Amino acid sequence: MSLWEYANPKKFMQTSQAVLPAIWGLTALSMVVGLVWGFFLTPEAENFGSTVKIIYLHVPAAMMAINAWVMMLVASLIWLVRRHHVSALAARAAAPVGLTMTVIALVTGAIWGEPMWGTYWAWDPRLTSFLILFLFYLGYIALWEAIENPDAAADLTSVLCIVGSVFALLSRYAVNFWNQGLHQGATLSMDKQENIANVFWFPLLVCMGAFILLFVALVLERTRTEIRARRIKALIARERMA
Amino acid sequence: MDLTVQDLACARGGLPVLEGVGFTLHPGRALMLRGPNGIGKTTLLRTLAGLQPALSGTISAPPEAMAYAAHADGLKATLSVEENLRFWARIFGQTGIGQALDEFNLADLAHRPAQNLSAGQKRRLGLARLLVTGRPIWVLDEPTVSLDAASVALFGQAVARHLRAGGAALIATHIHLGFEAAELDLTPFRARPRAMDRFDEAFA
Amino acid sequence: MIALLIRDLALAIRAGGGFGLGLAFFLIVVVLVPFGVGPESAILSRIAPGILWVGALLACLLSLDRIFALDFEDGSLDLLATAPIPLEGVVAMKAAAHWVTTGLPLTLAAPGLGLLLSLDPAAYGWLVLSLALGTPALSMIGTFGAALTVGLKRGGLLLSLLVLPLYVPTLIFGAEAVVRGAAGQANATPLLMLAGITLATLALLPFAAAAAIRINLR
Amino acid sequence: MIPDLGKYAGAVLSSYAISLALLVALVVLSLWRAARVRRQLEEVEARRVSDD
Repeated sequence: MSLWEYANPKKFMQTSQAVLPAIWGLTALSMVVGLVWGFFLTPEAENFGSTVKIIYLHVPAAMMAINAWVMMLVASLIWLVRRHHVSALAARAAAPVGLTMTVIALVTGAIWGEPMWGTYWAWDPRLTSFLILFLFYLGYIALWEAIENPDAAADLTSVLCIVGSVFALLSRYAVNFWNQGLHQGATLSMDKQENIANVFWFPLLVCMGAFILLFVALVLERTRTEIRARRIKALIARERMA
Repeated sequence: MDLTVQDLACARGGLPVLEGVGFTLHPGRALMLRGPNGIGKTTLLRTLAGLQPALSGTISAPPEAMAYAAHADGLKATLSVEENLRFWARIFGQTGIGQALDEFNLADLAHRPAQNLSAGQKRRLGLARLLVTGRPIWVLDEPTVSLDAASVALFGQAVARHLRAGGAALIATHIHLGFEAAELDLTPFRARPRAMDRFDEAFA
Repeated sequence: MIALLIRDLALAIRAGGGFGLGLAFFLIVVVLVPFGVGPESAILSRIAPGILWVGALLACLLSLDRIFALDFEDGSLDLLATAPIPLEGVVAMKAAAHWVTTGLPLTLAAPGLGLLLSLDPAAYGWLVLSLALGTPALSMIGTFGAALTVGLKRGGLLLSLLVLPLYVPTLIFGAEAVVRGAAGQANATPLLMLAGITLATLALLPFAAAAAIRINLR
Repeated sequence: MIPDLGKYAGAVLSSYAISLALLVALVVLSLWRAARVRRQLEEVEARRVSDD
């Protein structure tokens, strides 16, 4: 059996129905464990005081904001190349989740920035990049909403997603060039785990896992909704024709 | 130079509207498409013109043989008759527009801006535009909308002249244009609703 | 294809609005800024490069929705899509016509408006150079956005939302080139990036825009 | 119960409050729309069966 069979709407509905309860359960469990661990059971950090606790929301949300866009890019490419409807609808389903993650990353970043840098907003490269990502999400969602023909909407948003990805990378470079910024370097990102003490790192790992699970659960749930909405549309059109 | 269509199915807005359409159009002939509103005449013509993909079936025609026209003429109000024609001639790789001007009785109006033409004159200009494409098969969608009886007659004569010259025409229209033409009623080709017991079939 | 460019330019000239609209808007933005930030020439001189670039960008944005809308309404776009010239070429010519009617006049008018904002004398050359390098990218990106929204009834606002984030890199490098040039710093990097963006968009976006138009005409 | 957050209590608590509110809103909206669309689909399917 090939992996592509899961791109068949019926197969997708069956499989997702079977696994969703487990994923929702794991999401709730890991979210509670991660956030309780992070909020109640970790010490204050030397330079940050208690604000270090914001990391358990800020970093996973920022990570998922970017990963959601990457997932949409992959799904768009699959739709354009292999014309699997589930793929296009999954990209549509992921966009509002990515948008919410972007907003959380921006808001927690701003709240954290006030005590650390003395300002809620600075045109720091990372913050600016997330603001631009926010605009990309808005445009992508608005384009989906504006087009009536579902296949045309899937095609056009896919093209926008691909072109937008290139420009998002370019913006990242441009923004870096434009302002070197105050933001923590990679100390707060996953690839440099040696820079962060284990006492903070382990709950952070749990939180990142929880956010990934939450993303998967939401995208599966929302994709199911999109597939159902598509079927309603087709059935109603059929009624009208008969 | 035949246009042959076999077992064609086409969709509008992602939903199949016509299926099993088949006909052959020979040079010198015209085919009138009939059928109630919403049956899919426009969809069929746009599919034939290559503006949208067919769901299934084959369309065989010589390459770049079809000139498509909906009731919008693609004319620019601020350009003169001659400029409009010359533009489309150049886009379609043709050179002369003199013949088109003469045949459609537009020579006297050549320097008048298109916005100052009457409805009938505009239609003649639209047809002259079909002529300067140099393409033999005219694909016309409701070409007589907003024309009075005299203009319709003039239009019919123009198409008849094109047919005598070895061209062909596929026309979606409700009225008689005053020349012999085969008719194709699309009603029997309405796409039958398919069983939709599985989620797959929600997607055309 | 040249015929298409010539036609679009002729239409822009005869319709009147083509050249004038963008320029007038640019002038309005630049005239309004001093009323907003105050008349001190030191402040104006510091923000002039950014204001001029933002003004040029907004003036470009203003006329984007007309790139394909008129041709879509009167059926020309259907005919162009069935014509023997490639749709990618049509898109490139549309972008070229947009640049000649907006980007080019904006570039030429920018030094005059720079006077109003007490632009640093050393910056004039860089301003014209950066606009000349950058505005073709603005036109091409905008043409892509117009192609995405061509069939939509209220595409204007959506078009601005789609195009705005795509304009960010061009704006950053353009304004940065002028600022650094005026301050006597090395500005080869932003200028090269600006030229690179323009070349890359001209090479690649016509394909994306033509694909979008084909989808929209279906 | 709540750990001593010191002078940054406001920042930490508001971060958690806003983030959790956004996440809960997203989940609730998604599930609510899922339920609504499922109900609509059931209605349409039921209508279809009675037609046939």
